[in-house]
Amino acid sequence: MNLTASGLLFFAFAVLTLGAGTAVALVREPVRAALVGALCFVGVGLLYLWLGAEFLGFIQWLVYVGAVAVLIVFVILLTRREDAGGETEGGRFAGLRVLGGLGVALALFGALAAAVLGSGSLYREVPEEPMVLEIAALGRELVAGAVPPLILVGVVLTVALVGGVTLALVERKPDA
Amino acid sequence: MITLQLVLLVSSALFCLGLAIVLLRRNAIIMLIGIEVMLAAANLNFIAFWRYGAEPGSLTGVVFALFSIAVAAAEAAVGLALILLVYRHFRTIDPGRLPVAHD
Amino acid sequence: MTETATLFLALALIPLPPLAAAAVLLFMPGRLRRPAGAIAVVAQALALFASGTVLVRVVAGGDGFREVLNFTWFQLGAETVVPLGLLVDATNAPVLLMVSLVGLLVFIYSIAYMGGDPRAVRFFCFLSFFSAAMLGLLVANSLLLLFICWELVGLASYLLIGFWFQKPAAARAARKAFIVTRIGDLGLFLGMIWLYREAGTLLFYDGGAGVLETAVLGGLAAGAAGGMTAATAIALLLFIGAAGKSGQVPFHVWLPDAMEGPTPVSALIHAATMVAAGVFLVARAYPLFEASATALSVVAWVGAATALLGACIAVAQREIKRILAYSTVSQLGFMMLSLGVGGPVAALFHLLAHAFFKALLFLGAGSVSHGCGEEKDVLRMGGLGRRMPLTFACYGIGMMALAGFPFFFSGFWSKEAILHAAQAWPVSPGPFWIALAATFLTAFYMSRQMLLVFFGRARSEAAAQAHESPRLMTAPLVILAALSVLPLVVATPAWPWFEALVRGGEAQWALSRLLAPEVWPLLAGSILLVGAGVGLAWWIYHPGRREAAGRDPLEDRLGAGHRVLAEELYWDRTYDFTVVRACRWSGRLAAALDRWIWGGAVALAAALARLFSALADRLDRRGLNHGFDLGCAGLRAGGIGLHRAHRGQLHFLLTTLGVGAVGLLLLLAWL
Amino acid sequence: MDPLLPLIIALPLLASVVLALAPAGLARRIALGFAFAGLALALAAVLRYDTAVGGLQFVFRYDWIPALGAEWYFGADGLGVLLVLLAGLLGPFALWMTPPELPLPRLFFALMSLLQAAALGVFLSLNFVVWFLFWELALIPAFFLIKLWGGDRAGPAAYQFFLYTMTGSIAMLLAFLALFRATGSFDFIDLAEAARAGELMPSLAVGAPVAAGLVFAGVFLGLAVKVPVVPFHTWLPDTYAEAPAGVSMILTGLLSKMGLYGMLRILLPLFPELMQAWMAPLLVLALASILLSALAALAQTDLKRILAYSSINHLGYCLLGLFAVGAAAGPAAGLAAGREAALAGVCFQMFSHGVTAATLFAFVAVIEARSGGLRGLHDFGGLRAAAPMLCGLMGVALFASIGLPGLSGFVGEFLIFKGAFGLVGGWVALALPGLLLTAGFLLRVLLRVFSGPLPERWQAFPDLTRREGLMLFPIVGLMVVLGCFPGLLLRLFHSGFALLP
Repeated sequence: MNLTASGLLFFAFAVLTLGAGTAVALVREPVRAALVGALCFVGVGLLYLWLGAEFLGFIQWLVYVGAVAVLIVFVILLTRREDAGGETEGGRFAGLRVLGGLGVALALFGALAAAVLGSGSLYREVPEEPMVLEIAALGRELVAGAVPPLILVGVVLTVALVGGVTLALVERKPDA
Repeated sequence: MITLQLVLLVSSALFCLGLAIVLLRRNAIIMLIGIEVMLAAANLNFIAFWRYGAEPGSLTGVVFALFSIAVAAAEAAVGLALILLVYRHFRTIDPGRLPVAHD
Repeated sequence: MTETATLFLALALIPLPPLAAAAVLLFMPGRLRRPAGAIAVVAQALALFASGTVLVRVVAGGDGFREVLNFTWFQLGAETVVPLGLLVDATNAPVLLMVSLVGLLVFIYSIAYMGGDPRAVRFFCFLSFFSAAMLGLLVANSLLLLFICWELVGLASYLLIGFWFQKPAAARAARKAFIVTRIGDLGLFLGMIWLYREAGTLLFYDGGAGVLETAVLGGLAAGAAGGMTAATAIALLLFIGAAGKSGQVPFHVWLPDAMEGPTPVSALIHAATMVAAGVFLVARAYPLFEASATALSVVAWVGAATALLGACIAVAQREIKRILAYSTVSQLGFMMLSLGVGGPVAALFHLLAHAFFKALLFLGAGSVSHGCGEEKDVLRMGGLGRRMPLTFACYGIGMMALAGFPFFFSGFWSKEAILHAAQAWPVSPGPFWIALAATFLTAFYMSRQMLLVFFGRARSEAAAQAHESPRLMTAPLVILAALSVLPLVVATPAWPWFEALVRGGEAQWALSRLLAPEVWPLLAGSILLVGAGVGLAWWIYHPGRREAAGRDPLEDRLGAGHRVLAEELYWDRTYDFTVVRACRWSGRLAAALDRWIWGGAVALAAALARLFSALADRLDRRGLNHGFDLGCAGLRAGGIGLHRAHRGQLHFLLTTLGVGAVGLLLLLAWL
Repeated sequence: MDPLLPLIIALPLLASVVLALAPAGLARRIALGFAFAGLALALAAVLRYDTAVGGLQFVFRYDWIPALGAEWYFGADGLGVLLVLLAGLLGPFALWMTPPELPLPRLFFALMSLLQAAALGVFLSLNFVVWFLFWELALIPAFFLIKLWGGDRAGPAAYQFFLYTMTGSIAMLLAFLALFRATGSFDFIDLAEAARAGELMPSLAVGAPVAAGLVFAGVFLGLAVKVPVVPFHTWLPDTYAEAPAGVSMILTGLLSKMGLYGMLRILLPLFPELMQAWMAPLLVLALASILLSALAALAQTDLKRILAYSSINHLGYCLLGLFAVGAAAGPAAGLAAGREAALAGVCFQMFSHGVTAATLFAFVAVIEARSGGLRGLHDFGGLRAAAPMLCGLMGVALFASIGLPGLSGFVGEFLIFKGAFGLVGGWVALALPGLLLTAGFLLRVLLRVFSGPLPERWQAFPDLTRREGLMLFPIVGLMVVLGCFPGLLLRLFHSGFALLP
């Protein structure tokens, strides 16, 4: 296994992504967790870039880092309170819970890894030609075969936006 | 060289990481981040299979990922709005403390 | 335009104007009372004119003149076409003229009589509707069309009897009339569908294929079913219908009660026209009846019984209109009797003559009670002859015509013809003697009424202050009085023009026929009988007598018998005790059946189902589930413990989910 | 493939979806709009139906579950078109007469539309699976309509209605499964063909000789409960009395026709031998339906219950005609005229009764709305003085119900009696007293409610409003028109009946 520059780059991106993800699980302060979460999304975007899907990578950054992460930070700030902001990590079985969670996650990873590694058909080299995602082709693909889903996604997004705003704007009852 | 297996291992790891976030954290917002991480891992799978696929000319994987991102964004928006609402009502965003979570 | 076409145009014009008038009046605002009356009268006058044209045409047509016009009402499939038809012949043309003429006079009378009623528009609407239906009945060339109009005149009668619906008695009388005649109608209905099955058509005349034509009649008379021919069965069923409408025993009970309606209604519908529809039906379907001697005998005997019973009951009545109503019943009996004994022409002529003088008597009675403040009891009247001279004179003419005063009144000659036919009946002399008795009683009760109402002293305050009625009311009386006299010229044995018209043949003028040995003894005998009846009435009710008001001298002379007659032979009460009560009880029985038997079965099924489920439930709980429950309790305890351990249930659930996913994955890999 | 019939069925289905989403304030108007559109479609079907050709028209077929023999198979012959017209007419009528203040209007109107769609589906489907689907679909909205908007005792009535009809349906379903096992077809037309060729009975009787009888009994039970035939009728008075007015109108106008339609479409063509063999008991049931219900109506004092029994009574005449036709099934040519007349009479009577009975229920609803819920026979009197138009129009409807010539009721009764008398003679004569009793109990209504002195408390009884008149006048006018010109409807049967032997 000889590492090329591109291979090194992949490992770097993967480590960045996974590391940031681990940080999210461990950092106690929600704002920081959100920020490392954003970093994790940046890493995913880099992986997309590395795989040749530049357009998707940029979309990933725009949507996740630009919009979702900012939204999350806002919400965290909006819900911050002395008595409620912190997590209730205590309890009699807190350790058990953490162990359980970790155990499940690791077990799942083990199972997935076993499945991935056990399947010979997945042992594929990357094609020689660097693949470039043509945005024009993507556009054609979208308007040629996927118009109804596209419209639906548009509708879903709009409805979600309107719904989100409506939910967030619900007036507080005067007596509440 | 980087094989498909390797990419898939990374995405599996990312998925399990997302799961771990959801399972370990007790803050609904962070749990939401975990969910997004899991979705990103799934998207990574799509892209990987597209990249290493037999028919790179077909853009199905990319298109799917695109839609997935869009839906995930919508989900995040609604989810966050709900969290905000829940917070206003119960003054907490710990799912374990919500009265509805008990019987 | 051919002559036939003109004729049918005229024929169509007979029922249509009143129908159109009824339709217009239906939507007319209630305040336009005067225009409403005018519209109805004009429409009726048009019908009269058309009837006159048709009669002229029939008379000119001569022997056995008959024109038919058939058309399809509707059709279904290839097999069934339901035709209707119109018909003119000598049987219906004179009746058409009579109905439209009496109708017109009654309409004019009504303008004065009902002018003050707030619902006068509605009244004229119903009246016009009746007229249209009655005229339609007369021109029908199809038993089906006849039946349709038959029911419609029934409806008109129902509406008009119950016109003052606020009066419970009127509303009840209307219902009674409808139900009782409907019993007869069902007979007619069954006869009709039976005839339809046998003959395949309901047209009376259809170029040789109609039910009254020889080809079909032969078939009807030949086939026997259940001991009688189809002709007998059908004729008897039709006669049930006729008896219902014409108030024959035992269906006569509705007719006296029908006098609860306004007087013009009684005059037009329940004396002159509709009640004669039954007689007309039998006359119309006479060839069918002739095909069955049995049916004719039944008609004769029922007619005779009705003539006598009606006359008997009339003797003891006190209400002026009720006396006339029973008199109508009796006279309708005469007509039926005549039909039964083979004198359809006499019956038809009596129908016409009776229509005029009975309408006159009813309108006169209306004028009398109008004059003395709606008093109806003849025993509380008296001496009205001086105060209402015109009414008195007209009423007198009507009375003499009805009672059969000799020579100058139509009633005398028509009754004479009936008696003559009855005498000649070969089957039995019974109806003849009964008819004679009824003749005597008729003279008696009419004289009684006359004496009580117009002679002697006034026996009540209202009678003492009576006044003559307005001219619009008396004018029709005068015309009708003239009509009660005039028709006699066409139907005396000396010049049997009417018979020739209906039967065919040429009428010869021969005064000598009056003195023929088979005619004059009967003439003399019946004159004597009428004289005896009048004399008896004079003896009992002579004007000079001094009884207390409201007391009938006959009561003392007849004793218990009078009571039975005054109570109308307890006919109504018998029906109340039998038929009505039976209906009510079977209704209750059916409701109880519903509730307890059928409903009970359902309830039983439900109860059984519930019982089974309870048993199964108990078995489950006590038997099967006990062990299982123990296990479950353990599980639940464990679950509760686990639940306590995980205050954040969501995470617990998620973790479990993850475990499950791992498990599934491993399972997949292992497989 | 003609899309007309699926469109006719889909329209009310669409209406119920739209209504579920529409603002409550607009629900009535939207429902009425859809109902009038349905009426227009029904009229289009009537006008487009080619009477010269006759038979099944507008046929639409589309495979659904081939393995089960299920197929979206619609088609209409004269009878189907007639019933579509009836449904089209009663839809807007029932909605129009529903009182304006109503709880949960959206749900109400959506359920009404669903009921309408179910009835239409039953009238037009030619495949048992689809037919049965609609048949059962009708139950659900009816149940909720009765239970949620009914009178004080609506709950038990609704359950009774549901369980009763469900029992019948199950019997019918089992019978049809047996039929399917024997023949492999759920197609009414195919089955009728097989029956005509004389193959159905032998294939049914393979397992056991009684099997055919059991199948027949099962189908009959399912249909008889719906009509209903005495003694399977006890659910009906309670249900009709408790249901809200508009629902009663649809129940009596459309749902009862579903049973009769099933008898015409299934019993007669599929089981001619059994109809003939069982003629006596069937005719006894028809006579019982006519006479017992009329007698029971005499003993009622609640207007709605009287009308409910009257409904059984009038459908009894249809049964009489139907069973008479069944009794005379066979090749004898001489009976053709009688059969034709009786069948046309049954169809006409179905239509006429649908309109008349629904109108009478509408009038009772009008009276009830004015009297604050009173509808006892003895609660009123002399209403003609206060509300002449109301009483006049209701009187016309009552006389149409009595079967007075010139109104629609007469034609059907005449044709039924005429046809049936030619087929089974004496039985028909036994039914005649029913006509008298019908007049008896309906005139009792006229006497007690409309005649006599007007009580003090009803002095201000309001007459028909313009809105009510706008709907009731044309409907009552229709009774007169049909009574005078029955050919307007009967022309649909010029070419005979498609499915009948």
